[in-house]
Amino acid sequence: MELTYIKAINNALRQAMRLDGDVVLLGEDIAALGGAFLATEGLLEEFGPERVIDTPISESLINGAAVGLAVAGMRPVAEMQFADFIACGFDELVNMASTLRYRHGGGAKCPMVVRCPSGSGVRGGLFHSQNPEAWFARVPGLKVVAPATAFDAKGLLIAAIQDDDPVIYFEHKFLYRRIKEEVPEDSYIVPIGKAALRRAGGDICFITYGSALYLCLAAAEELEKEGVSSEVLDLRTLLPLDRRAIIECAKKTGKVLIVHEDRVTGGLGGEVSAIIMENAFEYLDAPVMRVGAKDTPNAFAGPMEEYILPNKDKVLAAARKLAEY
Amino acid sequence: MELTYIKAINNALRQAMRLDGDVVLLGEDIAALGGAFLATEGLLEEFGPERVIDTPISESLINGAAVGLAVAGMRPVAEMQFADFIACGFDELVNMASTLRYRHGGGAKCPMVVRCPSGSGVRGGLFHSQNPEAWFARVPGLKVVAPATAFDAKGLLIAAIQDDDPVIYFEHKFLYRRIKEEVPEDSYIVPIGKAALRRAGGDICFITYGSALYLCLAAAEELEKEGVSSEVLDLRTLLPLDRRAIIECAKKTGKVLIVHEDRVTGGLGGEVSAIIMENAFEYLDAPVMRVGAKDTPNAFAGPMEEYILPNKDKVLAAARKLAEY
Amino acid sequence: MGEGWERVMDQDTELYYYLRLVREFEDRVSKLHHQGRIPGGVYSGLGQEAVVVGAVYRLKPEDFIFPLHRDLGAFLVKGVDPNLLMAQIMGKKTGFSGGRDSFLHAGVLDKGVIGSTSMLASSLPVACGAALKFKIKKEPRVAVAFFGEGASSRGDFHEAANFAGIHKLPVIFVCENNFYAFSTPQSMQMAVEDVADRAAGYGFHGHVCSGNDLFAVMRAMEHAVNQARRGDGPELIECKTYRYSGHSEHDMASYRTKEELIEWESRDPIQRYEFFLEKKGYDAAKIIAETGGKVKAVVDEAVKFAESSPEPEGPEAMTEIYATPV
Amino acid sequence: MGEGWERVMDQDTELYYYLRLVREFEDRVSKLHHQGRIPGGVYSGLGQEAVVVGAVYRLKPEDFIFPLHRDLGAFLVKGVDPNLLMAQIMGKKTGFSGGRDSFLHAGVLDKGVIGSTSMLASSLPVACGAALKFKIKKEPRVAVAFFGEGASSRGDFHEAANFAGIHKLPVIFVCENNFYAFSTPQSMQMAVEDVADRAAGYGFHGHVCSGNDLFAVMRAMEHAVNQARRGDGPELIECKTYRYSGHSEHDMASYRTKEELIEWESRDPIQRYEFFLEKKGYDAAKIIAETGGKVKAVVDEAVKFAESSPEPEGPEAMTEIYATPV
Ligand SMILES: Cc1ncc(C[n+]2csc(CCOP(=O)(O)OP(=O)(O)O)c2C)c(N)n1
Ligand SMILES: Cc1ncc(C[n+]2csc(CCOP(=O)(O)OP(=O)(O)O)c2C)c(N)n1
Ligand SMILES: [Mg+2]
Ligand SMILES: [Mg+2]
Repeated sequence: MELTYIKAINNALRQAMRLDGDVVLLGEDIAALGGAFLATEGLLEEFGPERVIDTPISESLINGAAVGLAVAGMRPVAEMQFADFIACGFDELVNMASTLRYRHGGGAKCPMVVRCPSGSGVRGGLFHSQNPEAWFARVPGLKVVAPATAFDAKGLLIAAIQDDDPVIYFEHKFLYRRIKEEVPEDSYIVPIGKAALRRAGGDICFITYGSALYLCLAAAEELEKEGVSSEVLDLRTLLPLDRRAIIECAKKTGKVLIVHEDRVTGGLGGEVSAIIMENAFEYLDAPVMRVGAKDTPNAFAGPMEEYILPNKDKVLAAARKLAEY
Repeated sequence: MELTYIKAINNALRQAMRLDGDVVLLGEDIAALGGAFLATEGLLEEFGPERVIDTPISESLINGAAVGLAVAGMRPVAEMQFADFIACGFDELVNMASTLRYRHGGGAKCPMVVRCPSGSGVRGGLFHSQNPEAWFARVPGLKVVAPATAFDAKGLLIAAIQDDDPVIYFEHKFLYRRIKEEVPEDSYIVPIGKAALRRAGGDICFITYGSALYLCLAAAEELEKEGVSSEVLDLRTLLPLDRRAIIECAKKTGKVLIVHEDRVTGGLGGEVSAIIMENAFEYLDAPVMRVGAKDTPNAFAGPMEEYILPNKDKVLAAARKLAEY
Repeated sequence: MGEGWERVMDQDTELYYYLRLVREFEDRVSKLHHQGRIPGGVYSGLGQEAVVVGAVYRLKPEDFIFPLHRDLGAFLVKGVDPNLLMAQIMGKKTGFSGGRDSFLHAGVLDKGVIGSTSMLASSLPVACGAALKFKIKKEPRVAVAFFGEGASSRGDFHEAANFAGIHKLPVIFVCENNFYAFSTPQSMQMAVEDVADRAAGYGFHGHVCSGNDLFAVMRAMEHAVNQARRGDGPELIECKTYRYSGHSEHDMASYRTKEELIEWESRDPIQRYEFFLEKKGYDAAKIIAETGGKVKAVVDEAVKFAESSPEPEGPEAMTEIYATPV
Repeated sequence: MGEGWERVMDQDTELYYYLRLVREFEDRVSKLHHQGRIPGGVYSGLGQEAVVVGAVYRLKPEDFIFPLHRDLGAFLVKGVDPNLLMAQIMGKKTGFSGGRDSFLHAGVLDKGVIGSTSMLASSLPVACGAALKFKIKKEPRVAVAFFGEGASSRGDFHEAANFAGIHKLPVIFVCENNFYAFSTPQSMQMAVEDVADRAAGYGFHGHVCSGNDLFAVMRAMEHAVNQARRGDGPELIECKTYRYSGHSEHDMASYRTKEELIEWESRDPIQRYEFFLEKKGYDAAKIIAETGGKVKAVVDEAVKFAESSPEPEGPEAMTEIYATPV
């Protein structure tokens, strides 16, 4: 069936809950309301209030209770109403969830998912636009995913729910209703840890994830017309990174442009660039370049947000520079 | 006078408090006890309980109250008892303090410092060993410093206190009583944003900060004997990075080894590597390499901690590889 | 507004003016949002006017307030220029944050309005810090922090209230209990009826009053502010009230009944105040009409100012990140 | 320990055995630490034995406990093998975390002991999550979470208690109020005398008892556990007690007076229990002597086991980070 990105998430939750009675949801306004973005619409009706649990405004409690549910044998899926609020429940993720198994010497596990509606481009201002993935993509014990397509949104969410480790799942608000594609009705998995080659080409390679994928694809098409053939790698999983795919891409094309919506400084691009540096230096025909948001909070006003965020033109300009290098 | 690193911190606080009646300290057990590491020893006696304020175990309150004190005109210096606990007061720093000025359109400022005893190598286990600097070195609006010497510990702390922006100050527990040097009695400043060249050389360059500086210096001496001349750049400020110094170093030597105690994945090394990639690619004679902690929580047992952490031998091995490249 | 404010009207009519101004302003913001003339999220405080007017009216210019998303009125009563407030809401260059952030996250330090983040209750520790400064410097100022009953579930409420109790800080926690947090009814937010009950656990008094009764709010505030200025510590004032609109302009509020809304509309704080004017022997009809004209003019002017204000330039986004850029 | 535990002794003497075992174990850990045979931080619970014994003794194997840094005894009473506990504390390969973390952050799932982090009170939300599972699955199990009066200042306490109240979760919050948090006296930690007073604000009962009186703790727990198993919700039990040692083995505790310590030593929970044995007509001297021998043997054996256990290998640090590594 054809589903939007947000409907694919809704569908994934429904399928996972049907398949496994231990899957429960918790978060603010997720039950009767179906969540601020309707990701959990209809699930209260199907699964009842014991499996779709409205919580108070308590992000630390939400994340901590998810750990408790998980260690006791459930598979909780927590929702942050906006990814930005994850800062209020930070400790329970980076210290409690991430080390649970380690502290128990392997004698316990922590199968939980935290869904985080993230991303800019929706005039959300400073606190409804954040891309906090890099805070988590450096914490051993966590896994971090960021689907860019409706198919991956469903497959990665089901994979995350079935995974025995804590997974932080960044879903992009901008994509919720803007993309739509054929998605299998049944349950399926997109494996955690595997990047996807969205386009093959030989001259340059875009490495990207999340909503920035579409900027890269658009730029690649434009470049095609200019006679530049480009490859687009969608990372999908941010921790652990698919190092093999990244290195292969770099070796093949010798020219890599990393694009993400998150800010450049301290964003994931630095890590990817360093991995290429360490593993494909000899193959590089040009420096690996990064395009991302400017190093400022996600300002609200239209001209500011436009100025800050990457867009097709900015990506294209960098790609041309790279191609010509 | 000759001061240890921790005494230099104590001295900086004392001098700053003498110079400016608006400087106040807050944190857990900092008053009568003088702090878990005695950083604030004697300050209650000199400045009284209205300026040296014991707080409840409330990291979010500590950081938030610092913002409130700052916006009301004071210059608070907050202490996290261990840097690890900063995760419990995360939101007040990355969202509240960092954007205060921005949200007020420049009409308010937030001059505050958060002191964080950080670092491994002291058998602190998972939660008394962390190096959380990379979480903050990606947040616009914050400044982040990490002194490696007693001289810098004092000068950077005074600079941070006098700065009109929020500064996260990472002090390294391992260095507290292990290093000692001549430190001026009077108040002085080490400018925020400026790296320090600790050693000049032409063959390879170490870029480092915090306690890892000493591993680099030791390795450099060893290499000297082997006929390799190396440069050591101590970043000192982690946000904003001294890009000029980093790039210069890379251009000069063409071979850079980044060394930090923090984990490699998602550590600051990736950002530094990417900066070099983007700005000195043509000058590189070898790939920029990184040495840091292994990608695991900071395990407790001796052999584990040793296995995880960088040490002189690991640095030396990487440096030799680089020199021979 | 107390001292420093040009008192062109006597208090009874001035209070009425503010109630109406807040309502007119809120109402207009909603309308403009629906017309697509205000971007971003808008959280109407329609129906809750007596809380913000009652809580702020008697504060001094040097007192600090910490409004949240539904406290647009607090800005106005604290003396913030309506033109600039509207410009802020529209994300214009002339707004307090110069377009950097939306709606009510901005502050105006010289009016004693400290901006919040979106993270509910995170401003309560900040209010404690400001109050601590007042205490340390022996300034007879108070910090007034607003929050909803939903925000009271966050740990920051607890850490702030606890600290305020220990140090007897001159801070007043004003809880606007409108029985819902987005779609979540109070019964799913807490197991008690009154948030105010929690104050006892922090060593200070929690007071419950009708948030739709301006005099009740003012009396509670008067007591709390005097106590705080005397150095006798904080107070929690819980104002029971109701928002007429949905959580935000996108929310149809299908989680509540029409009956409930009607019940609360019949407790309207402005109508109630109009009865008071009448009972007190004023020519109420005249005041109502005149005030209506006045506030309409003020808000018309604000909209005109804001709409004719320029958008910020893109690169301005890179300024005011730091007070002292390196 | 209730069912599943081989009951070699009758209850009166078994309780005494645990009190003594905990004390002997704590005492030995301190000594070994001073001799440099235990690395890292050590937080003695000496003087607080009646709390952990009383709170855990009647729990069932399938109940969960969430001990904190001073609750070594809780592990023992819940049935954790003393040998393995000592190995954990020494950071040996045979410890629960296999040397990965120090002291009491580890857990033993099949004994119902869930490990904490160092971040005080962060385990309270986790306990709520476990209790929520028990409720959802209609299992008559309880979650018992320990925390100090200092930890009660953290937001996590508030968020957890609030949630527990709303859902009437089968969780029991056991507050060990020993009047100090490191150097900070209770008066600088909160403005109230009893942490238990806060429970009312969450819609459940807070009970204060002497934490040095084993029977008082047991009776309070019995009531709370029965209530929780019935589905009637949480309870907060505050046990007033005192730690004889400093905060950690590095702390000389110069912030408190010798008189205060003596006062509390004269309320020693073990001596008090010995009076009880006597009053009840047991041959107390004999039980005391025999038990002393027994616990010494157990702890000797634990030390022997732990010291002869291997250190973990360095590379093992890279294992058990994930259940399913990618
Ligand atoms: C920490 C945090 N979590 C969630 C949200 C999303 N959110 C915005 S307003 C709101 C409801 C607030 O309810 P309440 O505090 O009662 O205030 P009201 O809107 O009723 O005035 C929620 C959940 C937020 N802003 N901050
Ligand atoms: C979030 C957090 N902040 C600070 C600390 C450092 N710390 C460890 S124990 C302690 C005192 C704890 O006091 P209390 O909760 O009363 O327990 P007690 O030690 O008295 O048993 C402190 C401040 C910590 N572990 N976690
Ligand atoms: Mg509300
Ligand atoms: Mg205590």
